[in-house]
Amino acid sequence: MAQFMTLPDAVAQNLKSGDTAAFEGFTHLIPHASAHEAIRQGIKDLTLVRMTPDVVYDQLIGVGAVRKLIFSYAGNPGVGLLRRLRDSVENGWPHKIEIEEHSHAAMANAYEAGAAGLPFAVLRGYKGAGLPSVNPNIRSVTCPFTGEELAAVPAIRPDVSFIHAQKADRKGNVLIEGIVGVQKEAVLAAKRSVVTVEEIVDELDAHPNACVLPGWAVTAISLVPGGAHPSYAHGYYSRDNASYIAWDKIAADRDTFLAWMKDNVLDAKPEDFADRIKHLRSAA
Amino acid sequence: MAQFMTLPDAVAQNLKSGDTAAFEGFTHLIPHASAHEAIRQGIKDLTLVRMTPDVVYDQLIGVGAVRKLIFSYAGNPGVGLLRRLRDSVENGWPHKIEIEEHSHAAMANAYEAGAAGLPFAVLRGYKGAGLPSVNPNIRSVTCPFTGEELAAVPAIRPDVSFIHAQKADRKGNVLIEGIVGVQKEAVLAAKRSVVTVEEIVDELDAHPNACVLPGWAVTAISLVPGGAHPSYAHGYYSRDNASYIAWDKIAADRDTFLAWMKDNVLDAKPEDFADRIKHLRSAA
Amino acid sequence: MSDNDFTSNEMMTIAASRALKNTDVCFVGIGAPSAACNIARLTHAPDVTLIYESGTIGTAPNVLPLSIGDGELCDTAVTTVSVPEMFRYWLQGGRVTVGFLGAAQIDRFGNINTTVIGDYDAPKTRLPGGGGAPEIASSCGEIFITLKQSRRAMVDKIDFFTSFGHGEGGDHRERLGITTKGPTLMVTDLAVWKPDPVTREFTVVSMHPGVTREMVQAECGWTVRFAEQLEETPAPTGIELKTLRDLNARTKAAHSGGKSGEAA
Amino acid sequence: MSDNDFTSNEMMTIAASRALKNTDVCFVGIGAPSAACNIARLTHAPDVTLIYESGTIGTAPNVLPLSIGDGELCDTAVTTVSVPEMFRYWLQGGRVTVGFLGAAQIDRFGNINTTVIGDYDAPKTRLPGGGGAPEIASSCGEIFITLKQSRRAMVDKIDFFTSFGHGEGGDHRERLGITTKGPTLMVTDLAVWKPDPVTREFTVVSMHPGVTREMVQAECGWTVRFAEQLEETPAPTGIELKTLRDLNARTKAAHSGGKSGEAA
Repeated sequence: MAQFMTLPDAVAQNLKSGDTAAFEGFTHLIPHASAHEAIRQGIKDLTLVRMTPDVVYDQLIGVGAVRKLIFSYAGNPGVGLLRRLRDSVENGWPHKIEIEEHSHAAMANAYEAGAAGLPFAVLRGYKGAGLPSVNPNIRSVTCPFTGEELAAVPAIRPDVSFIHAQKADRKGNVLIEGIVGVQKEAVLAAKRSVVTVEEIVDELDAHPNACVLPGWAVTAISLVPGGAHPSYAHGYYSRDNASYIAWDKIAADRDTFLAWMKDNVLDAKPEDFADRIKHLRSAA
Repeated sequence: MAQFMTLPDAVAQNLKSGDTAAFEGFTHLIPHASAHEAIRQGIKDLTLVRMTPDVVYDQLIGVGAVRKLIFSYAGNPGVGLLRRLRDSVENGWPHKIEIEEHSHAAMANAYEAGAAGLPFAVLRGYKGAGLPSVNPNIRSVTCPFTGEELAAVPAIRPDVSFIHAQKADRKGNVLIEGIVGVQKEAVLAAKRSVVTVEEIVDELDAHPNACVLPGWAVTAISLVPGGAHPSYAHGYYSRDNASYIAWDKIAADRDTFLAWMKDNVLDAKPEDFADRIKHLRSAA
Repeated sequence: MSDNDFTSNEMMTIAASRALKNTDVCFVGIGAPSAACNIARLTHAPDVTLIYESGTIGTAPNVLPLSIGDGELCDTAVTTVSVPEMFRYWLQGGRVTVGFLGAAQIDRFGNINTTVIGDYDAPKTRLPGGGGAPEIASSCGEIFITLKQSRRAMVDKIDFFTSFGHGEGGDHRERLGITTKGPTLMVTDLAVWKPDPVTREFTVVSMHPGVTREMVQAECGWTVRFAEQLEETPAPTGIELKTLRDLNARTKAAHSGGKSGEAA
Repeated sequence: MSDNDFTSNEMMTIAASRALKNTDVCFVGIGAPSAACNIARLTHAPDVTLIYESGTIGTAPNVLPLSIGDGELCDTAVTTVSVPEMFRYWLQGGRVTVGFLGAAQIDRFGNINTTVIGDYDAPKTRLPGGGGAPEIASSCGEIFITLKQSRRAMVDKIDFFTSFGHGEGGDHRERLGITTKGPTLMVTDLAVWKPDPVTREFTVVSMHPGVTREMVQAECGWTVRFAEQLEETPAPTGIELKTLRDLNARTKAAHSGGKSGEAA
């Protein structure tokens, strides 16, 4: 049953060094505030999972919190490469992270299999592609009816998944709307889950088939308005594209990066996110 | 791209004797009007697929339209057994149909695999159950990562699926709301699809994550208000429980059954459904 | 407390309802379980999560559904998901603590038949089939069963293994690689039964008020085992009875309403 | 008609846009394809269905998204599904007629690399990776590719097979059991290319106005084949150019708006 608590408590109780963790979000609703809190708490040695690691995973990698990354597209969408990730993979700064790379289709299926309690996912994929030769976790199964050989990948089962959502009701039922990505799957596939929300309401007032996580399927809920910034929360505030563009310069240099992290993450707190999205509310 | 046409045309153009057909609906939105039209057109030798064959499949079986039934629960929900199905299986009247029986979990996964373009579905199922010993289409696969043995069933790929939905817009986009069952999967798994709707509107006015079938994923749409009766259409009219209860008596006797079919199906037409749900609208 | 003015069916439903806890997530099988689960919700377990296989999660119907997919279930649910999602994410995902099943035929080890009476290929009676039961039986944390006793229903050998209980007893589940508990409770109109910790044979642990050992045996097709410490099931309380009767009255009114001029 | 006052990038986008039909269902890859697909929608193919991997089906954005998951895509979509559903029901389900991809590195057979420059384990440059591309390349009916020519991008041998085009050419796709057509069109800033019917090597079939064979070869790392019947790409029409420029202007205004006090 979902417990309401502060984000520092939710992170402290649900994430520890060495965990496999997913901070999921597909452009929309990326849980930046949770990841920043994890950085502040000095969590290390993480195996991070995400289909589309972007700026906030660049930050986690850059501060040395990450041992391994499982992913399918690592970029700053619409801007370019992830410079902290590159510095780690190409130059070993602050250390070289291990890479397990998949396609989007495989990752999406692997989350789906995790949510479904299966040990692996089946897809018609990777045909002629190079990843199977560098990723031993891409195998195959044979259809027992047609004989067709299909790709198989292990289910994703994080120790803990973090997501950001629009709202929760007082029983902890969570509503996710718009581009819902793989967040429902990430939560259901994980042993524990932390959801930050824009607001807590008396009634979700949701469409019967909306994407709702019942409170009993969630571990902790924290109220963090703006907690997705510079990503966005549909209906609340728009994507801060300028910040994504600016990140490219910040991340280009190690010292600039470290200074920015000190000012904006280490010396900041969850409540600061509310200010960061004030100017983006009108555009939502 | 969905074409709008009368139901007789939609059935004539998309269903022929010998086809594998699904008239899907999980209590809600069962496409009775389509099935009645198929009976009127004298379609025979069908392989019928449905998780929960109920009254309307009893009718199709009773008139001798069915060669084989693939299903997971065949009953008149809340009332009892299907007497025409029993008469066929137990006594061979009007002929003995072939049975391929699964569990709900297997059927749901098989539709899902069909929609996903896969040849088979994987589930943790049938453990200790008797069906694998009587259904050669229940096999197994071994997880290439954990070694766990899991059940496998062939994907369902009907020649044609019929569903009933609340509404379509003028581009043929279809909205299904409430208990959505496996209808989306049934349509996407099928080569062709026919959707009857309560109304055709300018704008669906749907929630972004509502269950919508884009017009280009549907073959034909027919306007048939009341077309789910005695099943229901959420927001339009309620379930005619009295009719379900009455069916038990009608189906108990061959002659009563045939007389009822003549009056209510053979001598009727799609437009008659609108009258049948008039008294149920207020309760919706 | 009640004054014992209740039917054996009422006793059965109420005794079954008491097994559900407020924190349970319960997959509600077709038929008898639905009343018991909703009485639990309307009495001691207001926050129990009821799931119907039609995709409705966290439903709180005001009247009992005739089918497992009545609109009332969706109207009152926290959310309604597709049927594939229901069976994949919610049931197979291991999120359901209790599966509540009825039975047409059952043996002493909680194996259930709702498929056929007689031979599968040439049945004497073709029953509806398993529906969700085969995987409810293996995926839910534990299984509660409720049915009205009769020698036709409680048999020495079932004709078909629709869903697996404890098989031949003992560690048969474990030997098949099933990690869930299986049947841990059976509530009939006469008694409450629990599996023996070793043999897993259903054993009467409590008889309903006024019921004798002979009455239990008379309506059971196998030789009944009784626990050494045999208790009497507490009679329905006034609140339990009123809640059940009100629910049944509301249900009857709702389902006979909307009278149809023509059937089906 | 236009007066030839256009850039090579504009020509590329417009030439690429012309390849989409009104009845196409197009999976829009990250980057360059997005502009081409939306110009198609805003000019000759108003009913083309655009799908982005974020789950948005039938989108009609008023400005180009910076990412593949901007809110604008959802606001204007017919429906927005989960990402697992997108890749299972819609892409793998075989419902997409055209996959439109960009490329960091490409060879003459339309094999694409967006993974690494250099060795996979010790790369010179770590690129973003494939995202949806490996299965877009195999599941869509056919593949259109658009990229700006350069010797760095168009190479004799790519460093990594992110997505499979025609492999080593000929019937390599068929030999791998891939039933879709693969790359059937490549539009660069200089020319339009189509695979040779037998060898599947990309061949220039049309050069953009003012472009010479030498210019095409100068920006390509392999020896370019030209079709015997070499045509000139029709210049952008006034409507095409105005549509593209208006879209770019709207996009620029939208993305520089909401200026942030602090980054990321």
